[in-house]
Amino acid sequence: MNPELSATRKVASFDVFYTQILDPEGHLVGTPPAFAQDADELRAMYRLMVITRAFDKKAVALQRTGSLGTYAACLGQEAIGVAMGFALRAEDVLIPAYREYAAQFKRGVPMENILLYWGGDERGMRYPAGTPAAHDFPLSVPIGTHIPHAIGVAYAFKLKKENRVALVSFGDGATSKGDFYEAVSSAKVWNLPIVFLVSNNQWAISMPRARQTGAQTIAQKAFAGGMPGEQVDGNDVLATRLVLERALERARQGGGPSLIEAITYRLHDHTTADDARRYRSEAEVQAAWARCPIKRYKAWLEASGHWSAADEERLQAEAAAAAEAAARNYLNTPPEPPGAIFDHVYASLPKALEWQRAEVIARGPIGGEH
Amino acid sequence: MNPELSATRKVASFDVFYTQILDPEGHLVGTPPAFAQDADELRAMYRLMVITRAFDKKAVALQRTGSLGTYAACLGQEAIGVAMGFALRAEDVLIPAYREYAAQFKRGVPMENILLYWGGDERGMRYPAGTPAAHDFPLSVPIGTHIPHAIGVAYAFKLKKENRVALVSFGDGATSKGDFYEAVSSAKVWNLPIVFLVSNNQWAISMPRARQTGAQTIAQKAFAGGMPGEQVDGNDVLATRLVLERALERARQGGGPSLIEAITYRLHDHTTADDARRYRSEAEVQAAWARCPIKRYKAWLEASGHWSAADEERLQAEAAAAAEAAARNYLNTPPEPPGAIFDHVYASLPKALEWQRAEVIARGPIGGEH
Amino acid sequence: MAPTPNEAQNLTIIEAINLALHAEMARDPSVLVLGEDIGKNGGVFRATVGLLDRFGEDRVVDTPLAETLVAAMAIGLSTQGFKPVAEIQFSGFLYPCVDQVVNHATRLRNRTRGRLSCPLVIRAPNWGGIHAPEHHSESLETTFAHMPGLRVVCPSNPARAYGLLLAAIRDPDPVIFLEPTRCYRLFKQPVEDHGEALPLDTCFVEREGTDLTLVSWGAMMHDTRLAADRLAEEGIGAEVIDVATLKPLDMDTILASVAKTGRCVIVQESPRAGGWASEIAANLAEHGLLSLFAPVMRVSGYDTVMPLARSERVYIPDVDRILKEVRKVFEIAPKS
Amino acid sequence: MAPTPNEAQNLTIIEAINLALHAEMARDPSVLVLGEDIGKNGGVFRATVGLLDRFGEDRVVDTPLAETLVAAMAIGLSTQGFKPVAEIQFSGFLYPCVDQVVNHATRLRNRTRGRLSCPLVIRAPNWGGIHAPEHHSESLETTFAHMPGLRVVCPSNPARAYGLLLAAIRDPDPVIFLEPTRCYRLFKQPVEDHGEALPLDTCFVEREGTDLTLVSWGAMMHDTRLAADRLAEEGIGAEVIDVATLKPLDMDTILASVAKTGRCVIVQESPRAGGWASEIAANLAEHGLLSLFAPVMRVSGYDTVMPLARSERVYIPDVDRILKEVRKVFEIAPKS
Ligand SMILES: Cc1ncc(C[n+]2csc(CCOP(=O)(O)OP(=O)(O)O)c2C)c(N)n1
Ligand SMILES: Cc1ncc(C[n+]2csc(CCOP(=O)(O)OP(=O)(O)O)c2C)c(N)n1
Ligand SMILES: [Mg+2]
Ligand SMILES: [Mg+2]
Repeated sequence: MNPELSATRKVASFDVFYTQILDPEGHLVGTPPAFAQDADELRAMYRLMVITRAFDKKAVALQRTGSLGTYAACLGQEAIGVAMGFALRAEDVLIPAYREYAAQFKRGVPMENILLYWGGDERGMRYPAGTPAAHDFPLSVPIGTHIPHAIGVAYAFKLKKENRVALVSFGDGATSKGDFYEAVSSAKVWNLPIVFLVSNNQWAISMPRARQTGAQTIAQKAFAGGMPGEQVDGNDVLATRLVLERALERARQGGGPSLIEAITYRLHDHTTADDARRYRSEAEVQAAWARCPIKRYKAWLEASGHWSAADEERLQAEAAAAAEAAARNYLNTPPEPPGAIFDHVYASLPKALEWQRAEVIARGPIGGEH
Repeated sequence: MNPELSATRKVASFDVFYTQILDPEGHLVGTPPAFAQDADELRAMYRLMVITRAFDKKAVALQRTGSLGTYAACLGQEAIGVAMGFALRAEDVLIPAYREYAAQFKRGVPMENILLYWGGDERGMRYPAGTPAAHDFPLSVPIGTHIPHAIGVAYAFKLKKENRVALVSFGDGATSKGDFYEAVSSAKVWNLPIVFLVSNNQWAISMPRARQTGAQTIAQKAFAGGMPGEQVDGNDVLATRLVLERALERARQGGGPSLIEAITYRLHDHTTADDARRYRSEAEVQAAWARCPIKRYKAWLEASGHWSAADEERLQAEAAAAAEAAARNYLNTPPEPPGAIFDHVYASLPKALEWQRAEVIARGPIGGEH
Repeated sequence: MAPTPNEAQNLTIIEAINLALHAEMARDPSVLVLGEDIGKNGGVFRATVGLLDRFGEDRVVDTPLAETLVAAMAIGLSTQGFKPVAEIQFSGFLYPCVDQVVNHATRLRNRTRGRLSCPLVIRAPNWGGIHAPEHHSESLETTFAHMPGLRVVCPSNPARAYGLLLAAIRDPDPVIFLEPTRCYRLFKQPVEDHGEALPLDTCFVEREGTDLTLVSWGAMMHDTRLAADRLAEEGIGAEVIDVATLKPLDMDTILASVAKTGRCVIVQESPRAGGWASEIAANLAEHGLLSLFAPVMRVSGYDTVMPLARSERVYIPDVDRILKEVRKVFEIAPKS
Repeated sequence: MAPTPNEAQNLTIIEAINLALHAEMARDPSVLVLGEDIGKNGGVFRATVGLLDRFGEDRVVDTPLAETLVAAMAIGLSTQGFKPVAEIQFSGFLYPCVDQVVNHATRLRNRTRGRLSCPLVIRAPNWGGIHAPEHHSESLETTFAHMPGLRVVCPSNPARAYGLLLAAIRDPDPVIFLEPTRCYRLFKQPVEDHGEALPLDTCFVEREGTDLTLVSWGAMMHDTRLAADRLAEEGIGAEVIDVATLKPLDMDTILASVAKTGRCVIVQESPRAGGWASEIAANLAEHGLLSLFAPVMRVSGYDTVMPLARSERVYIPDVDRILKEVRKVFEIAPKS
């Protein structure tokens, strides 16, 4: 036998890269992207982050006082929603999970719509006509199930030769679901214009990231579909927007799908129905506060001369007022009439359901509550 | 700004390797594994390959003459089943798809059982007590759905501190299913003793491998779960057994799960209900015959002095006789009595079903057919 | 390959389905088909034969082997102005679509108060009787018919297959379209390619009669018709109703018939408990009780796992079993 | 944390479930629990509180977020001598388990003619009424009850929750165990930790009566009991039956009751069409017709998508709606 015989050879290789521009203290560790030339834009991004946090706080308060149902806070993850809102074009379609409120706001969803939804009113997901959000998907509660919708949406873009991208966002927990993988596995088959964006906030309710999957990074799950996968500091709004814009642009140019793992941290309980102290340490949460996306971005904006204490004061007041107004609008929205539960089950009410609707209407209001 | 700032760094890397020992002509291109020292073992492997092919031919013939239902042939893929049969230990559990008959035979399933199953008789999957197969899973028709069963089986081994491995096998098409991915994603979470074995036969009915998924290799899908993934020439029984034994051994030693993509080719129609000429060229099939696993292994055995023309003649006769006997046993198996459809729905018949069973029994035989 | 329109052809059910797909794809560029092996291979039952050559691979989409994906992709497409018609190879492989169908397809309109909607069709061969392997002979209609926001349609002859499939594709809401596998090539019927859809909210009274109402759908319609023939020979006039549009259910037609006949036997192939025959019988127990001369009998599959081929005829109802229940009815309430 | 056995404690339903899990895991080392957030977090409804500390993470298995996997893993475990009890957080997330349950859990015994089997339980909170977000208020019982080879169990009070869960875990076949979310902490009842299972094939006659049979299960039992109270005040004696073991269905008990009362109203929360009330009514239309004085009325959810919190009370039946149907029955067939 020939001792030099080598039975094994390498046939493929894959790398995962990580990008960060601003470190937790707000120091540059990478070259700022082109969009950072525009100070107004930089301030608008900051403004949206702060307004989103004010909204979040208000929503939690409404729930605590019994005026809102279960609410999923985005505390600590605002940079991702902001990056999405600014990276997307109006004509793109967003297929979101439920913690990217900043993106919804940027695309034209009034704050009170989000409150209505968590308050138990379907009208919350009827986004205003004429806004970019009007063609976006609603929040998706069954984890991961919305991800493969992006395949159909992006296929439609491709077939119609439209220059649009489907951006689908979800959490680290969602990357365990078959629905996620079936989409990842097939997106490249048709080279579809899709960006998969994972908000890896380290937790899926009480399940820490390390026990969610055997994979060292979530980004590498992209390789299962033969597409690029990369990591970004999801608490760094500059890096997240940059990486996302690149992926969207590649998709728009026919370069196909890709996956971004944005690394962040869920500073709040999972939802208002959860008590995270049961399963994670205060120390961990405190350490995560040091990496807060707003803090670092503000520090850099200030250091760059784009932001002042006076600006901050004005913005905080504006943000609180906006959240307050949204809460008022929400609380002042009368419930739908009872018969409305029949109005959108089908495009038009089937004969077989007429008596049911009549029964409900005859009965009158039952006491719709907030 | 500091022009040297580098925003991006590599955080993880993955490689896919391919192993082949015997080339299509039966020449060594790699060092033969240790088990190849044992000529009896080498001949036993060859014997099982040839017997399996004879069985396959007989089964197709039975179907063509109306004596068997739809049958899924393993023509061209025999090396994988043989490698499985020889690599597994008796105490391991096999969770198979439906083209690995050689493995079933090696583990003690009588040939007529396989015929009974495809002939529409549930008793085919009642494997004989006392054989290694007795604790194996039955064939699985709903593609990929059996794969996550391996998680539960292997978890049980781990919990009971048993030194056993779950080997789960399936096709390239199955690697598009969420069930496959949910298992891959989580196997390493518990570092379970599982080997995922893909028979990549290039086709899922009419869907060619290249359009099944965007991934360049099936092996790399392992990375989605943070486990090793490798390719092997699945028509090379030496390499396939070697790679499989290594993976089983690693799992047995606590090294955790891994995935093997065995590259082969489906020489037959998908099943007897299919006509592959509709979607693939004769030229492709002819080219694949040149890579036939039996041909190359025989050539090498002969060249190594382990096999003679006389051996071959005896074996061919023996194989044909075995298939013939199995067919006879199958055809001579009288159908179950009609009431049997109730006997294993629950461990004991619920009261609510008693009248249904009585009705069936009162009615008598309906004409069970082959 | 393209059939000539406006000329009645003698077609089987599978040919009528193929014709409807050709017709609607030609008429409406937003219609596309997707599924496993539906392109070059023309579908495992040949329902999509000729579509790839005629409409190209953009609109005739061979998908990876992933039924959840197929349903989800159809949902995505349907939100973007397309009318996807997805094929699942056998109804036993519809289960991975259930989550997508119930949690998204049937709800997107309601969830967004009409802002988005899902005009899609999922087709699958349903029921047993062709000696197929395990999981290829399932009865899925009631699993879906229980879901609000869905339509469930089960044609039982070529003309209805054609007209109902057109209706299903044109309907603005999701439709599950279950085809009778064992009747695909059982008989022919003249089918005109007139592009006219049939209504999705009305049972078909196939045959009038005053003594007994026989109700069925899908593959069991065949045996039900044969049973009615046998009864006619005996001088019993059975009214035969094809509940081709199971959901939403047109009880009016059934109740009107039972008001006339006073006797009803319902025939389904699915397991008995919780089958759609139970829904119909429950409505009779509520709205038809006073017209009933006799108990409402259900002929059905048993509450067993669908047996493999050798025993499938033990499970699937047949003319004898239908007649046996009919006899019970007339024993209790003899024809006067 | 471990409860003291053999001493009646006043418990809520969720506490009784927790107690049963503790008791059976202590008694039988082959029992293990798995699901999302059931370990440290003790389950989103706290059903598994204390199990991790007491039995360790080998037997109290926090799974990744993948319901298909949870069901499939339970199947794998159940073939290896374990008795897995899987928790799905809300029944609306059971849909991804359907394929595994119907195509494997319910069939492995039959498919192998008894060689392998699946003694497993899948638990989930079911039904609405707690103002939860979308998909957290679904009614899944009939989807599963239609499947042969399965048991479907729905307890309606603490003692039954305890005894039926023990029975479900000990049963040699797969059981879907659906718990009434909105009753989890609604009331207490003395529950003795005696380790005795309740039968899985018998309805519970909770209250005897001769005028009317009221049939329900799960969360709607609460309103059904209240309705019976109200009727009692009016001098109407309602026999109240809890069909806690929906599948296989004990019709004998219901038929015996209706034979006595001649009137029946069935109360379910799920959408009306194809719900389990229809199965019961259909059986009455077949076997009870001659005892019925009046139509069998079904009180049910509507055939709409389950509404979000603000409108859920429009959808969920209540005492008024139950009484309204009861009145119709007595209008047609007055108490003599
Ligand atoms: C299919 C499904 N299973 C379970 C749940 C309950 N649940 C809600 S959120 C959640 C965790 C989600 O984790 P992740 O995807 O990381 O998103 P995050 O909430 O952290 O943003 C779970 C288990 C659900 N909504 N859907
Ligand atoms: C869930 C499911 N979907 C569809 C089918 C129909 N079907 C049977 S085999 C097959 C292709 C399987 O391809 P692969 O996994 O590569 O295995 P192979 O047959 O090539 O060995 C399909 C689509 C099925 N059996 N199960
Ligand atoms: Mg998370
Ligand atoms: Mg294949």
